[in-house]
Order: sequence, then C-alpha cells, then structure tokens
Amino acid sequence: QDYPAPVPLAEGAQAPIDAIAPKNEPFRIAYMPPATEFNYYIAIGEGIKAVAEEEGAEVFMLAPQSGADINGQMGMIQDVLTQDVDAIIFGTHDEFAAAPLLKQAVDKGMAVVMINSDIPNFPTPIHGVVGYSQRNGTHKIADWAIENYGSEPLKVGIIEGQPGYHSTERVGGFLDGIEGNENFEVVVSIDGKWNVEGGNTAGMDILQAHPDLDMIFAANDYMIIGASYAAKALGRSDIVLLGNDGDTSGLEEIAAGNVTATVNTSPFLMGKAAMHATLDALEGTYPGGWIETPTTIEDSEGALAVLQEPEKLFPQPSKEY
Amino acid sequence: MTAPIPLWEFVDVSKAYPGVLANDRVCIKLLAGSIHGLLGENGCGKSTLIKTLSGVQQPDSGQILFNGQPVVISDPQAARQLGIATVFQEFSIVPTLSVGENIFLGNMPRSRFGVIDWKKVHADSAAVLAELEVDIPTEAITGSLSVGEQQLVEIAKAVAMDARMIILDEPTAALGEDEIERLHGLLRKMRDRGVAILYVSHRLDEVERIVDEVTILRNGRVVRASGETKINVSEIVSAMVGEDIAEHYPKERNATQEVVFEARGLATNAGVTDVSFTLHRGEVLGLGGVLGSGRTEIARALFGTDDLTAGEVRLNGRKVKFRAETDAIRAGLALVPENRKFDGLFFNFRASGNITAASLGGLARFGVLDLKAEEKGTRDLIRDLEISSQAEEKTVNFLSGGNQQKIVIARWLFSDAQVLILDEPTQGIDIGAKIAVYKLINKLTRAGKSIILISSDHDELLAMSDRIAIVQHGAIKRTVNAAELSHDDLVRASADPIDHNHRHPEEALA
Amino acid sequence: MRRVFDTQLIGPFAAMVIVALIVALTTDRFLNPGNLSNLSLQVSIVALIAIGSTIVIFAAGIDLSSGSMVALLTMILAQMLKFMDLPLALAIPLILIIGASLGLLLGLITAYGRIPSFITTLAALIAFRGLALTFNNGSPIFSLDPALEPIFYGKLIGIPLPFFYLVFFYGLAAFTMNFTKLGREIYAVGGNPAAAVLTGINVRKVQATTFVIAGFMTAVGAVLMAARLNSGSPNYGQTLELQAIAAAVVGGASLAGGRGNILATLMGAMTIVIVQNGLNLNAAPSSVQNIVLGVIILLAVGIDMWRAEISALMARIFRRTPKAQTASEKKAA
Amino acid sequence: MRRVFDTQLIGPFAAMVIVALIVALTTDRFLNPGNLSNLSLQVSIVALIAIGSTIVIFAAGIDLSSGSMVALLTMILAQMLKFMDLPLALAIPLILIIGASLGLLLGLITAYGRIPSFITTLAALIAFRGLALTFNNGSPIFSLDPALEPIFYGKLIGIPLPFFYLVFFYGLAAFTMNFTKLGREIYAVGGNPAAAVLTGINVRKVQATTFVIAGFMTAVGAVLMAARLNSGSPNYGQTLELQAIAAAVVGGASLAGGRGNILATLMGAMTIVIVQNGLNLNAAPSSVQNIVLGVIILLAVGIDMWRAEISALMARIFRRTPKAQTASEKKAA
Ligand SMILES: Nc1ncnc2c1ncn2[C@@H]1O[C@H](COP(=O)(O)OP(=O)(O)OP(=O)(O)O)[C@@H](O)[C@H]1O
Ligand SMILES: Nc1ncnc2c1ncn2[C@@H]1O[C@H](COP(=O)(O)OP(=O)(O)OP(=O)(O)O)[C@@H](O)[C@H]1O
Ligand SMILES: [Mg+2]
Ligand SMILES: [Mg+2]
Repeated sequence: QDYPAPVPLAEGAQAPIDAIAPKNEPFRIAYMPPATEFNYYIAIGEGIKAVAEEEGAEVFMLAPQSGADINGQMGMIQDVLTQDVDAIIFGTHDEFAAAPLLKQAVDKGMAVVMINSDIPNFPTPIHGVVGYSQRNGTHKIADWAIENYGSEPLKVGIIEGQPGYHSTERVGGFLDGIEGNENFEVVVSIDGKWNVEGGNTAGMDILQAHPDLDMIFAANDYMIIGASYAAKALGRSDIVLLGNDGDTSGLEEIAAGNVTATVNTSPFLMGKAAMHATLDALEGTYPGGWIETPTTIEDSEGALAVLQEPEKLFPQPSKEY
Repeated sequence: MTAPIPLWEFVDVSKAYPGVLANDRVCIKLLAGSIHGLLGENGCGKSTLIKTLSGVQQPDSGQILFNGQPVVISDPQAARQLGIATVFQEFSIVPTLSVGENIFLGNMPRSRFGVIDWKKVHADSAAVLAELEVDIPTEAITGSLSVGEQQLVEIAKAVAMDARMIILDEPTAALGEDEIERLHGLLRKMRDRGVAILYVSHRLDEVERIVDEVTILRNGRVVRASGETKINVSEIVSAMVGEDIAEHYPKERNATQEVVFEARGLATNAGVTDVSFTLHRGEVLGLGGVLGSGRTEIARALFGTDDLTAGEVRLNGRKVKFRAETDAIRAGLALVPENRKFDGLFFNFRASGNITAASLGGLARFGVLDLKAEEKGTRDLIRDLEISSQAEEKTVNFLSGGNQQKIVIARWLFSDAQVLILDEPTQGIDIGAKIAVYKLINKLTRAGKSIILISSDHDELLAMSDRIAIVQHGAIKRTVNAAELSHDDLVRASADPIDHNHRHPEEALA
Repeated sequence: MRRVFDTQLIGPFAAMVIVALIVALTTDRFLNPGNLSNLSLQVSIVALIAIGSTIVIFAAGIDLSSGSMVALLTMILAQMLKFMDLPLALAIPLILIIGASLGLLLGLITAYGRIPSFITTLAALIAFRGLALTFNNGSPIFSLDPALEPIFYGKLIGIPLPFFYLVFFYGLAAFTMNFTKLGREIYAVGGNPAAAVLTGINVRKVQATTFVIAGFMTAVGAVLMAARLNSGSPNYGQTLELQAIAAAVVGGASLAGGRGNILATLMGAMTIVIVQNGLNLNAAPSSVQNIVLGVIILLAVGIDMWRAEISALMARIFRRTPKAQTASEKKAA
Repeated sequence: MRRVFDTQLIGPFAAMVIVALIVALTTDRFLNPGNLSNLSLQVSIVALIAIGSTIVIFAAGIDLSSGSMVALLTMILAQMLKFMDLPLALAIPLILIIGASLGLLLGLITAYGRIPSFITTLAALIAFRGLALTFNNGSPIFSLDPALEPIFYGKLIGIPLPFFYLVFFYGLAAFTMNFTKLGREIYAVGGNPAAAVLTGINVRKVQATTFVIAGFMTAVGAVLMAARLNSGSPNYGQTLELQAIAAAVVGGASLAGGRGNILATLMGAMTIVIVQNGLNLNAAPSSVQNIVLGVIILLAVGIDMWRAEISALMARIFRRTPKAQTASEKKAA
C-alpha cells in the first residue's frame, strides 16, 4: 500500500467517491497550496510530482506568493474551476472561504483532496484529507522536551504563526504537552509571522525582554531558524530551540547544532501519499477519509540520519551528509 | 453737486502678513462707470487689497462698504454673489479643463436636477469669447493654449459673470499690444454700461491710456488718493517712487562692429520658420513682434531647448551645435526665461544658491564645491546689484519681484556668459526695478556682453535696443536701427503681412 | 454620452482588447462563458475599490489606505455578525457608514491638516492594519453568516451579482464626474487647487469628499471580500491599494490629477484581471504574474507618455502613406 | 559644519530625544548597554536604505521598490554563495553593482522615459518580487556562508559593526549633499526642475543618479539582511520601502522635494526604532506597534506643517510673557 489506511471523515463530510467523473486521459490535476512562500508546500508538490511522473498524470501548481493572500487563492481556484481538471489537491489558510468554491468542484465531478490538514469535518463534503495531526506532532515534541530537559525549572517563550488554524493547533499541542508540568513556565508568546525575518525579530525582542529564557518553541521551522540567529547574536548558545515541519533547511540547521529539534512531518512523503490517494480516487479505488502521515521528533542525530536519505527530501540538502 | 455713493468703498482697511503690514488703513472709493487705476511698486499691497475685496482673505480691521452699507465678504463665492469678478495676478484657470468649462468654473449652468448643461456651457462661453473678439474653440483644453490665450480666457471668465465690479490684477502682463487694445475697448464698453473697474498694471503707458482716476500705494499706505494725481506717466512715477525720476530709459550705447553671434536660416518644429541675424559685441538686439509671433520659440531654438530642423548658429565665427541647454551654457549663452517663477528661480535656495546654479562646474574641484568662493562671489554681486541684503539669509520666495529678477540675471553675471537672451525681463516688476534692470543691461554691454532682448513693452524695446528685429510667424522679417523706428512703426511692422520687398533683408548696422 | 465615452477611453479599451486577444490565442478556455462570468467576479472587488482610488487621484491625491481598511472593515463586519449577532441588513449599512467615516477622517486630516495625502494614507495603511489586529486577538473570524455568501456568489438572470454592482457604481461614478457640480469641482481641484480656491470652490471640502467616496467604496469592496471569503481577517487586502492604483494608472489616470475618465479605470482593472486570468489558465507561476503586471503598468503609462513619439515613429515607418494622402484616398473610395 | 548640522535637525532631534525619554521612563531595560547596541542593529538596515529613499525624495521622486529589491538581491546573493560557490569578497561587490544597476534602470525609465517615479517604482515593487521568486523555485535559501553573519553581528572595540556602517554612509551622504556639486544639483532638481534645465543642470542625469544611489544603498541593506538571517528569501523586505520613506518623512523631508537634511532621516529612523523597541520591551502586541507608528508619522509631519500655528498657540497660552518682554527680561537678568 502506498499510504496508511484512511480513517473515515466526520458525519456528512465525505463526498461520494463514485460521483467523481474524470474527463482527461491522462489525468489533469491542479495542486493548489495556500502559498509559494513556504518550502514546505513546494516539498509536498515535489512528492506529488514524483508520483505523477511514475504514474503518468499531468500536474500543475497554482498558488499565490503570500499565505495571507487568501483572496488571491480564491481567485485561482475560481480560474481553475473554469478549466477541465480532474482533481484538485489543495491546502488553505481559510477553509470557510474555500468551501463554496470546492463545493462547485465536487459538483462538477472533480476529485477534491486536502493536504497538510487533519480537519475531519471540512465545511463542505470533500473526498479526502491527507496530513499529520497538527496537535499530536507538537504534543510529541513537548513530551520530548520534558524527557530531555524537564528535570529543572525552565522559562519558555513561544513564537506563534499568524493567527489561524495551524497556529492554534500547533501551539495548542505544545501547550497540552507541557500542561501540568511544574518545571515549564511559558513567560511570553508572540507572533513571528511564519517567516525567518519575523522569527528573527520576535526572537530578538523576547530575548531582550526576557534575558533569562531557557527554551523557545516556534510553530514552524522558519521562525525558529530566525530566532536561532537572534540567540546567537545575543550569545545565547545554551538556549533550547524547537520547531515544527521537518523542512530540509530546518533539518540542516539542527544537524549543524543551531536548532535543537523539530517535528519532522516529511512533507515529501505526504505529497506522495496525497497523490496516490487522488489517483486512486479518480480510479474509484479510494474509499475516502483521512490519511494520517507519520511524524517523528528529530534532534541533531536524527536529523543527520534523515539528511542521509536525500531521496525522501525536497529541496535537496545543500551538501552530502 | 453731491458726490455719488461709491459702489464699493474701503474704509481704513488693514491687513498684515507675518512680518509685513501689507495694507495699512487703506481707503479707496470705487465708482460705477469708472476705471480706477491702482498703482504702486512691487509689494506695496495692491494684490492684497484685491484679495480682500474678492473674499479670498479677511481684513484685520476696517470696513468694506457696498453701496454705502458695511458688508462682510466671507469667501470668493460671496464676492461673486455681490457682483464682483476678479482676474487674479496668479493664473486661476485650470489647465486640464476645457476653455468653456473654465469660463464658467464654479458657476456652471445646470438644468433641473442639478445636472450640468454642457450645451449651454459651450454656447454661452463661445458668446463671451466672441464679444472679446477672441478666436479660441471652447472645447480646447486650456493648458494647451499659449500664455496669452490663457490670459484671455481668464478675462473672459470675469466678463462672463456679467459683474457690476470687475477687478483686473495685471491682466496685460502676458498680452501683446493688439490684445491690449481689444481688452481696453471692451473695458471702455463695460464702463459705459456702468460697471466699476479696478485696474492694476506696471505698464504705465497703458494705464495712462485707459484709467479715469488713480490711487497710488506705497508700503501698504495710500499716498495719493483718487484725483490727487494727474494721469500722466511721469506724475504717477514720482508719486509711486516718492522722487522724480529723470530718465526712465537710461540707455547706453556700447555696440561695436565685432560680430559675436550669428544665426542663419534657423527653423524648428516648435514654430520657428526662418531666423537669421547677427549680434555684435556690446549690442542689444531687440526682438519685436505680436503675441505668439514666436519670440520665445526663437529663444528656445538658440538655447538648444528645441532641436533645429534647418539653419546654423555661429559663435565667434565658429559653427556651433547645441544639443541641449547645457551645451549652450557651456559655450557662453544664457537665457533669462519669461516666467521667472516657474522657469527661473529655486525657491528652496537663498540668493547664493540661485546665483551659482549655472556655475557649479566652475566652483567645484573633483566634484567638491568651494563654498567660501561661492559665499564671497555672491555677496559681492548682491552688493553690486543692490539686491536686498535679506537675500543672503533667506530663501528667495521672501523677496520682491524686482529683487528676484536681479538674482536671475546675476546668475549669468556670475557665470560670465557672453550672450544673454532676456525674455520679458521687466514683466510684472515696478518702475524702480525696471530701471535697475536697464542699468544692469548697460553694465553688461559695457563689459562687452551682447544681449537679445525680447519685450512686449514697445517703449522699452525701442529705448533699450540698438537694433530691432521684427518677428512674424516665427521668422525675422527685417532688422532695423531702433532709432529709425517709432512706436507706430513697430506696431505696424510687426502686424504687417509678409513684406516682399524685404525678403532678403540687408542688415542695418547700429 | 459623448462626454462619458470620450477619446480618453480609446487607449485603455484598445489595451484591454489586445490583451484579451492574446490570452484568447494562448488558451481556448478563455472565451468559454463560464470563464467570462468568472472574470466579472475576479475584477469586482479591486474595480469597485479603484473607483474611490481614482477619484482621489483625480483630485491630485493618493490613497494608500484601502487595503488595510478592507482588513479592518472585514474584521468589524465579522465581529458584528459573529459576536454581536447583528442582522446582515443592519451590519452592512453600518460597515458602509464606518468606511465613509474613516475616509472622512483621512480627508479631514489631509485637507484641513494640510498633510500630503501620501503621508496621511501611509500612516493609515500602517495604523488600520494595527486596528484590525485588535479584534479577536488578531485571529481571523471564520464562517460568518450563511446569507453573506450570496452577496458575492449570487446570480440574477444567470449573471453574477458583482457584474451589476460594477454597472451600478461605475454608472453612478461616471455620471457624478461628468454631470454634477461635485464631479467638475473634483477635476478643478486636481487641475489647479489655487485657481479652484479663487473661483470660490471649497477646495478642502472637495478633497475631503473624495476620501469619503474612497472610504465608502472601500467598504463596498470589504463587504464583497467578506462575502467571498465568508470571513474577516486582519491579513486581507494586502497590496490591494496598489492594485487599485495600478488599475487607475493602467486606465490612464494622471497622478498629477485633474484629468482622466473613471470608466477607463474599469478597463484598466479588466486588463490586469484578464492578464492574471490568462496566466492562471496557463498555470503560470506567481513570479511570472508579478513580472507581467509590473511590465503592464510601465507599458500602459509609457505608451500614454510617449504617444507623440510613437505616432511620429509610426508615421516614419509607414511613410509611404502620409495622412493627407490617406484622406484623399478615402475621398476617392 | 554649520551647514551639515543646521536648524532643520532640531525638530527631528528633539522628537528622538523625547521619545527616548518616554521609553526610558516606562522600562529600565531600555538604557542598558546591551539594548543600546541592539538598537544600532535594529535601525541599521532600514536607516541605510533610507539614505537612498531620502535622496530620491530630495530630487522630488519617490522610491517604492526598495523592499522588493532587498528580496531579489538576497536571493541573488544566496544563489551566488550557495549554488555558484562564489567567494564573499566577490559576491558582495557584485551585489552592490547589481543593486546600483537596477537603480540605474529605474532611474533611466523615470528620467528618460518621463514616467513618474511613483509608477516606475510601483511597477518595480511588483516585478522585483516576481523576479526574486524565479530563483530556487521561490524557496528561501538558508545557511549561506559562515563568514556572512559577522558582517552584521560582528563587533569592533565592543561596538556592533552596523554602527560603523551608519557612521560611514551617513557621513558620506551628508558630505555629498552639502559639499558637492551633485548634492547641490539634487536639491536644485527637486526644487525646480524647469529652472534646473535652463541653468544647464542635466536634470535627467541627476534624477537617474539618485536612483543609482538608492539602488546601491538598498544593496547595502540587502547584504546586511542576508547577513542577519544568513539566508536569502523572496519574502524579505516586505513594506521595508514604506519604513524607509517613513524614516525620511519623520525626519522632515518634504515629499515635494528640494529641501531636507539627510541626517534628519537617521533621526527619523531612530525615532521609529526606539518606539518599536520600547513597545517590544513592554511586550506590546504588534497591533499597538502599528497604530503607534501610524500616529508618529502623522504627528511628525503635522508638527512640521503646523509649526506657525503651534507657536502662535504657545504664544497665546503664555501671553503674559510675549517675546519682546522676554528679551528685555533677559537683559535685566
Ligand atoms: N501670503 C502672504 N504671506 C506673507 N506675506 C505676503 C503674502 N502675500 C503677500 N505678502 C507680502 O505682502 C506685501 C504686499 O504684497 P502684494 O502681493 O499685495 O503686493 P503687490 O502690490 O500686489 O505687488 P506686485 O506689484 O509685485 O504684484 C509684500 O511685502 C508681500 O511680500
Ligand atoms: N513650451 C512650449 N511647447 C510647445 N509650444 C509652445 C510652448 N510655449 C509656447 N508654445 C506655443 O508657441 C506659440 C507662441 O507662444 P508665445 O505666446 O509664448 O509666443 P511669443 O512670441 O514668445 O510671445 P511673446 O510675445 O509673449 O513672447 C503658441 O502657439 C504656444 O502655444
Ligand atoms: Mg500683485
Ligand atoms: Mg513669449
């Protein structure tokens, strides 16, 4: 099997697989992530492309540059709806905005699969959801942190993403994980805007305001990379820095010792799973439901191991490990 | 006989700006059916009085009486409702709009429901222009017209209001003799209809012809009320300046035989068709012609602004080609443009920056300016030319028009230009400042520099030029000694159709 | 009518048609009816906001605040609908009033505070987004009111509703600019404010009014944005102000003020959207979209600027048939 | 020296000091030496870019492109270091040359194409970011060169290097503007371009030169940005152009051109950064930061505009001691 067995979606959230009516030969599939600004979605796209090449399907990617440009993404979905595509693999920062358009897609007989998500009850019925559990991943890294550093009191800073589902879930998972542990005290939590620049500024600022911070958790790898430069600049090489994603550059930073650990969510493999499921849906052999892709916690050793298998990564590491 | 009640009367009106008392207890009576001249040096407060009467600003103290009753003119709209129409000194047309719309701006004819009646706008404005004997299409975009035409639109705008009081603040600065005559005709007609007219101009010959009475201001005060001065240029001048001025045109003759500059058969796409002349060391060559005859365009052609399509220019016997203004300046030419406000001055600089602007290359070594030399050179010039000493410390927007004009000319003294083209150098400056400019011209020619003088003031042109070139339709028709030309000759010559006897003009030497 | 559809429209119209032709040649999906009605949805928000931006430009101002104002207004609308349970019929008029009031505030600061509009609205661009973040802890508010969506996605006789909004508001704007006192005063103020003062036009009031119009139209755009996305978010509308200005500029409005045709802005907006649509239909990456949009802005303004040079060049190229001859040829025919 | 430190600096300097005092009162962390050296890091990138933005403004232009250009240049630098293995000593000069060349391109289009700089640089704002996205599939490039970081984080005699860059470039800029032909010509062109033409100043060349300077300073900023984050990204520098313009404006540069002091821009940038730092030290959310920044921009320009009114008001409030009296009192004392 190319992917783990799917879990059924919530009541009424499953669109009927047998109503999917592909029109093209080979299949024409649109990959529509929320933004091109995140390597993460490019990595998923590479997984999708890899499978498309194996299986002989046609894929194209369409996404706005900025993740904040939801209006732009809706415009693109609208433009895709006027074309004869057979399937849409999408990710969005605003499911309620996308719902009416995706409903139209389902009604037109397209297969609609959501990636990088664990929402079992998308506001309109769709065919499949592929992704890791956002909450479980960061819960795991909290557990890992307790195991490795939990023996003495720690002051923790959190760098959130821009407000929304992903930020809430990831930060929520981390907070759930450390809840009840007296040694963890969250002293500050601010927005790092999902990017390196924002993470750097946020890191600079929270370290200025709380020079006694011991640990920073950021809701993605870019922000923790940005924060790592701030820590370095302030001579804080002792601070524990935790991220989320398993972005290649994030892993390289961990291998280099600049960042402590991350949740590796293997976007490339997620993309492969999503593409297999979509093709199966078009063939009528996919039962529908949520495919949970695995997550692991990688510290410097683990990161090295992952980097030694570059065929499972995108982008490629900058050097051979 | 009891004096009639004036239509408008100012009683002890004062108005101060930061640092100046622009109107100081001014009293003036404006009678229906009379053209009232308001005269005085630059900055004596004429425009201030007019702005007060037009509702643009409120007086600090004093009363304004309308038919003997005190009124408040709260804004320009109120002035309009009280029957006041004003042609302001600063252009107040909107260049992006059509002529017709400009004429009715702020007062557009509207149908029921408040919808603008465009048919009526154009029909009515065409009628007004016809009354002025001006041939401009009402659909034309005003900004594309010549300066003179725009000025006529301004006047049409005031006429269209059918006002009982018309105020004209230097309406003729951009007009030629011909247009001035037509304007005067119209004003006389309106006066005879019982309209009150307030008229401001620095061209005293013209004032002498049109006004019925004059009020003279000095430093914001009325120095001669209506009826106290005979309407005659020399009386007016001595009242304005406060002393007798013996000679209005102190012309010195410094022309030599040596040819410095020569143009042969110049033509451009901007309207210059056939321009040939020679200019001698120390000579003032006047360009005479009607409005729009293309004198400014000749200046532009000589200065490298417009590309030549035919002909050649020689400097000191050698053929030169100016691809841009920079080339002309480097070769020793200078242009004092007709609109010093828009084309001449840097209002963000003090006098020194303005004076050295054309000589930065000479002041700099490896790109670094010698600020000491700049300071000293400009201080000397400011003293030499009797420019207000304020100019050393303040930016030039604080200076009077005459001082500003001297600074623009000083720029070319500093750069040591050999040939100066002065386009309307005395436009809008008072008689005292005019004489200063004439003396400056003498100083220049005495130092061996040559001058091309463009002026719409015929008396000035005749008096200050050594020779005069008659310009028609962008071509120089002939060149004659100024002494051999009378005022009437000049008017006739420049208005003449092409004179076949002078197709190949023999240049007359001074 | 000749006044409304004047020669200023020829250029932008030609540009739009040329761009549409090129797109139609690259993909046969462009001209299918579904896509054409899709276009009117795509253009609607930016084109409606651009009405205000253009009118501000006509009066020689500039409005950089509209994108942030959209974010702020969608958040206020979301707040009203989701947490205050106001009915739509009340919330929407309130949003329009708030938009107009914010515009009024900017207008007053600009006109009566004598602060250049670039600066006033730059400050607003920054501050409004900050204000938007104060609602709901800066989190987007999703899933507002089921009745909101049809405002954007609804149809009347098979035509998307936004098409009618465009017709209505552009019709109103064209009428205002060409046939009312206010419209002409806006042009006069943009063309020469000093002259406008002297002719008794209340210049400050007119300037402030253009910002009220802009605020109102931004609110209309914000309501459509919230309806389209069924949510409010402090991140919405980023760079929307630049797109609206781009529409005006591609339509030929001069930033110096005083001239331009409001309908040309609609064509400018259409041109931009057609290009984006064409690139989307051809699955061009967003990098290409940005580059093409930049080039279009330059070209549109450039062609307008170099009109004289271009026609001189054309004349030289087609020298054998100078104008006079063509005219006589016509007579002969 | 009187020329460089003229009266135009008093206002911006006073603003900076007042803001610093307020911040120092709200938090004792402000004045600790670590934070002060942090300030010079925080201000450096925007302040260096603002040198170019301000000089463009002096010549009556505007540069909206610097933020996007930073993104593009960090991507090119990253490409050079990571995938082309160029040494830093070659890559950095190349980036500075590319920045200046892009500036030249914008300058040529603006000056010789007669397109308003707002439009040229608006097009560039959009297109440069598109260009940045064409590298590395639009993904950021990390971990460039270990030698890059010290350029930003390094110290000399205990003082962060960016402090020296600021001293050097602001010194150079102040010298250029006050003591060189080019500086004088820039002010002349900004003050009255028509008069500048007629005095033989090559206006177009001067305008183009201001954009070359802006491009070069943006490249300096881009190198520091890449050094700070040891990476290149197509997302860097968003709204940086607005921050740079805000610094110029808070420093008192008039958007109409022709006047202003370049050192005032440094103070403007400092004022903004001190406020942000103060808010960060007090853990104020970004919403408040935006609102405060907007208000500061308005206040700075407003105070400049209403100087006459404010002093009149002050005089009325302290009516009992009018100027004349104060002077005589002084004499008595
Ligand atoms: N808006 C203003 N602010 C400050 N001072 C002013 C203002 N307008 C005019 N002044 C000053 O008031 C005085 C009178 O100016 P006004 O324009 O009335 O003179 P004028 O007689 O019309 O001169 P001109 O013949 O040059 O037109 C001058 O000293 C002038 O500098
Ligand atoms: N900058 C310009 N570019 C193109 N055409 C111009 C320009 N300035 C003036 N013209 C045109 O040239 C013609 C003559 O202009 P103008 O009235 O200035 O002539 P002139 O002979 O210089 O007049 P004056 O006697 O006032 O000096 C007009 O038709 C005008 O439209
Ligand atoms: Mg006057
Ligand atoms: Mg002329």
